[in-house]
Amino acid sequence: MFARILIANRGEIALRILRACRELGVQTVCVFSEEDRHARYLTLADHSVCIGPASPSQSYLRGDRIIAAAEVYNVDAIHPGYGFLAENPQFAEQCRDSKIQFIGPDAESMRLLGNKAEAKKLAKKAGVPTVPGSEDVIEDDEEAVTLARKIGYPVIIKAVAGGGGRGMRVAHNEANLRSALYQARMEAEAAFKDAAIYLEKMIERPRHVEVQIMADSKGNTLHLYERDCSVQRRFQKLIEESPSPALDERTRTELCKAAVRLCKTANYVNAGTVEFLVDQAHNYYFIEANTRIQVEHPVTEMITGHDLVQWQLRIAAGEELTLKQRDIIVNGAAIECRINAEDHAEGFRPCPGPVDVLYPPGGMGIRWDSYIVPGSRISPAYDSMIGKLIVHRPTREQAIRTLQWCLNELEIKPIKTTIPFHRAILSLPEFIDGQVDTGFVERSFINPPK
Amino acid sequence: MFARILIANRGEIALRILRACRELGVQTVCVFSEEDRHARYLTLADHSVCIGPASPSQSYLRGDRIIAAAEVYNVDAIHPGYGFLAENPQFAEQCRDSKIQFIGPDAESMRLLGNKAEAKKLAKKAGVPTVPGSEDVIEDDEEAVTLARKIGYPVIIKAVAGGGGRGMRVAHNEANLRSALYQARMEAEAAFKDAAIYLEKMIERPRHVEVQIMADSKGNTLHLYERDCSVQRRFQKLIEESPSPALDERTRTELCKAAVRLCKTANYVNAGTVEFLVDQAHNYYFIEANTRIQVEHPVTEMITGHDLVQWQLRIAAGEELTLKQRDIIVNGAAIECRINAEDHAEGFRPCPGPVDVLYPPGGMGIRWDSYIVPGSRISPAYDSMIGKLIVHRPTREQAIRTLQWCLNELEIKPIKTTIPFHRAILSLPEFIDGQVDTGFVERSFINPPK
Amino acid sequence: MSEIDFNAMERLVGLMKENDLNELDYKCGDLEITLKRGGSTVMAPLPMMAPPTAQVAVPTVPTTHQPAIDELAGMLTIKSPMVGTYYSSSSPDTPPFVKPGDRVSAESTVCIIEAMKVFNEIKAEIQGTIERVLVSNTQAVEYGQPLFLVRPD
Amino acid sequence: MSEIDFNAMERLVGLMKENDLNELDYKCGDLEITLKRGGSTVMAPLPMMAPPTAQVAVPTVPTTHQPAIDELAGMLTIKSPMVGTYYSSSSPDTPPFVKPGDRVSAESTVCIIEAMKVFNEIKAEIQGTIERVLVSNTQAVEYGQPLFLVRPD
Repeated sequence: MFARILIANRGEIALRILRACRELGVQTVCVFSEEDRHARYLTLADHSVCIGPASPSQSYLRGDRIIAAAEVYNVDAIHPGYGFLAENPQFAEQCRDSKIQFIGPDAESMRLLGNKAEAKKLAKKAGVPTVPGSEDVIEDDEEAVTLARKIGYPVIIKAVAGGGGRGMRVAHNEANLRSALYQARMEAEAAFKDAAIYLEKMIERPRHVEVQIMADSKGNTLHLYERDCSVQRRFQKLIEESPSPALDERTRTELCKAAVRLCKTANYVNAGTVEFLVDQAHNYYFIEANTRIQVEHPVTEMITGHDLVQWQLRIAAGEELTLKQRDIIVNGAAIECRINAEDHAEGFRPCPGPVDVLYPPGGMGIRWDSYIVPGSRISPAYDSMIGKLIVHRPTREQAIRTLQWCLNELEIKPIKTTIPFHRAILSLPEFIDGQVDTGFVERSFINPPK
Repeated sequence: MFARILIANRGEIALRILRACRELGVQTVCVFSEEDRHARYLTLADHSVCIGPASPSQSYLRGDRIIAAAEVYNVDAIHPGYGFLAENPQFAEQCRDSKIQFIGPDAESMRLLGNKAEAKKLAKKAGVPTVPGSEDVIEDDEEAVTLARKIGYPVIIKAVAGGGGRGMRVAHNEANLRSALYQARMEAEAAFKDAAIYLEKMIERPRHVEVQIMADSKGNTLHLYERDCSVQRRFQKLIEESPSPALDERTRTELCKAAVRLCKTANYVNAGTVEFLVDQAHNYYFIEANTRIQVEHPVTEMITGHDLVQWQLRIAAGEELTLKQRDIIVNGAAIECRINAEDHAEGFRPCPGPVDVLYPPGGMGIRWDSYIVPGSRISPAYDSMIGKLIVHRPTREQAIRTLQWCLNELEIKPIKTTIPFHRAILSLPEFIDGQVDTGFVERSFINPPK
Repeated sequence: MSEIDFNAMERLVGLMKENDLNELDYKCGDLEITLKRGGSTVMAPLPMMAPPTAQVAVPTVPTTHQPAIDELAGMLTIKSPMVGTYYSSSSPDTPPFVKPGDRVSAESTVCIIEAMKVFNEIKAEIQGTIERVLVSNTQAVEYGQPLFLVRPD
Repeated sequence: MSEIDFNAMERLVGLMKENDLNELDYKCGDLEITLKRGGSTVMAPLPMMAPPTAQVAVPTVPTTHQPAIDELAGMLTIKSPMVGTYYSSSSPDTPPFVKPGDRVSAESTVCIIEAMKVFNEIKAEIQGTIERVLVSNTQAVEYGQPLFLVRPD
């Protein structure tokens, strides 16, 4: 095991990594920006070192400064956490060039799996379903009609240069499609001065289900089952849980195996996540891979009992996975609520500011992962997530009840947080019944039906 | 299940019961003394009601006032927690007379198991070993010599009227014994004006090991394995853990079976604990039974995954144990440190006062059961225990490491607490090796060898 | 938390005096200290109490009744000595023991509190005029809960 | 946390007295200290620098250098612009770039900071006289760490 590592991150994930290191007996060096100088978690590190001003581009995103700190403190490895430099292959290479172990995959498999187009090709090679559609630009309407007939309606037409929904058109049948193609091209031309469009099957009311992977450098690749992150807003996850309440056993098994296949094909090492959309008929489609530890990893830790961040360190240190797939046993149900300093009633506007009062919940099966303490000041310079409330109970029903109670116990004042939003979501019959898709939050909270 | 119960206790166990009720959907009425009026946990109850001034004899020990509150709020049952009225058979009877379910055993089995002499007789009947000794007063020296030869040296001579160690003499051989009998009688006569003495085998360097029992009203009695509470001072437990680091498999099995046998013989229903001394040769001796939930119950909850307080409610509500003995599976190791507002450097003197700073620890496998919040004031009127820090990890070694780290993370200021004491204990090789007996704390901290 | 560290305060004031400081602000965690000395611009302390008048008598408050906010306005309270159910009269058919405007003496029964099937007559223990009844018939009351506001004689 | 560090307070006050400061504000994390001294004419702003003389030029301080506690006593600091290892000289055999008493101008090299095997020459960026060296050779320094105290001209 490493003697000393550097934590190249801040906030709750920095504290999470600190905790993992302590149990392993690994010393820690934590870098920080001037804005974070007085953060309490820094006092728990063996060393902490200022690397720049508040702006991430001058501190947490400055690979050179982080590696300089790593060299000064003579660390064996760097844990990048999530965000910032975690999925930056150049940084992973810089680490390697400086003879410092990067705790994550190597730059090559990060590039392979991190690039959406590359990953989609790899998925096809590994026999993992992807969202069906045109490989290239659709030049001809008849080509579109043929393809749509093959992949099935509804289909979605997207502008190649597109973004933000512009140049996007949904077609539910052939007549629809012919007019939609024309409109989409016009819109794309107007918006992007580029009329090129392509076609994809539209996944209706999909669930977001992802598979946790752990792979060592000896060729062992395991999955730790799935997480369901369908409660999201603009691709920002808000609630994550495991097991998924909507997956049947067959789909669950296939999904997990597909994720392992994909990672093996990429020669992937360390912790990673393979994300899928699952439609109402239980068809699943690979969408992307995350080559790092995820925010929502505690959900998997709770139901399997395995410490994923410790395993990240072990694998990076060259240890072999002592676990076999059959040792990964799911126990009960776990749900995580991300507590953000945001006002959900005002479009989830970030609400940085002081934390004068903080009463975290506690008791059986409760986990509160947060770096804030009374007296903390939430900085506008960084992500608004300030804590993760995780509940692990024998059944999903119990977990929901306990989570509701914990959201009453948890008080954070005077800043606004997403606590009331979570209370609202958890009491909705759609959530309780496990019937939520990725559009649910927007339909229910952002643009509720009149 | 009950619609509404009353919680006849305060502090952390009141909050613990509140949490159990919420997951079961049971409404709560919490009684409090004027001293506790501003306690934060009271805001989490459905109703809270003042029953008297600070003094326990005028509030938490006043069964009449508690039952009056229960009747006013029309509750179905009363949970007594631990301490106060929890092992008071008269109170259990008062509840029954008022047609309110007492969440605990009935008055009869409470009386049977709660009385040490009665319980010892019962143990003999159930074939459970007790500390060997004279059944009655030793009148004659030759009788003592014969008995000592039979039960084996060393033996301890105790004054019938005794207490506080006076009139107590240890004899390691027959010559010893003859002079010790004379001295003990003289001392007892001088101290208590009663020279009557009795003889017991002296258990040298015993461990305190207790077995958690759960029994329903349908005749099902289960054990949830043992807890080792050898780290204690003047019979006050300080650290509890499960599994015991010193028990061999055969002794563990026998101990657990003996505890079940004893409870079955007493027709015991609900949660209970059977306490044993275990000597260095793995002989075990029943010492007493606790007819209530114990302070240290979370240790068992963590390693078995079963919520004991919820089961207390279920059993009291007439539900049958859906668990079988084979469903009770021990997973990993759990250790609890009792955080008391005491100064261990000054003979564990209680240090009530304000809590201005409170940083509880968190993360994987950490449980913090406490009623205090920043701004709390620890009252001198009650027990000095202010929180329980419980760690559950795959191995005892990991649990100790994580606990050490958590004790660094946990800050409570400006009052003095037992946090530094726990740090010291956890780093001692005797504790790490699992070699601690009930005299260890006194030898190491109170009267350390010169 | 609320205890003043006079030792520390005295040292701070000494420090100011010796070194001719005229203002000191100290803040650390919960602790906030502001000290100012010297200068003629300091506000002249105004008398906190009303100016002395010819008025003499101040009502004596029984020691068992700690002053509550209403008592500071000259009112006393009768509090419940137990947890139970409040009854304003001895039976549904009889008038209440007391109503606003009634005079009570120490021995006057003002209500009944039922606890554990026992009906306890509650005495006023003070004398004066019932100003207001603070609870309603059959209401649950807790220990120490104010039941009546009484204007003392 | 709530204990007053009298040692620090006394040093601060001494600093004020010696340097004829009449106001001092110090804030760091939880700790906030404000000290004011002198006569009743507190409001009259006194020149922060040396009393007015025939001299005209007042050293312009680069804006990147925010006033720290020592700067209030008339000192400026040169801070490390990066994380790395501090070297006082260009090689073990050569004398340090600067020592107390040396005059530096904006372009003077005052030390080397090694970061990622690159040796970065650090310029003074201000002018004045080196009063004190705050770090020792081969010491690890962080971003923004004060390296030198400089007395401005």
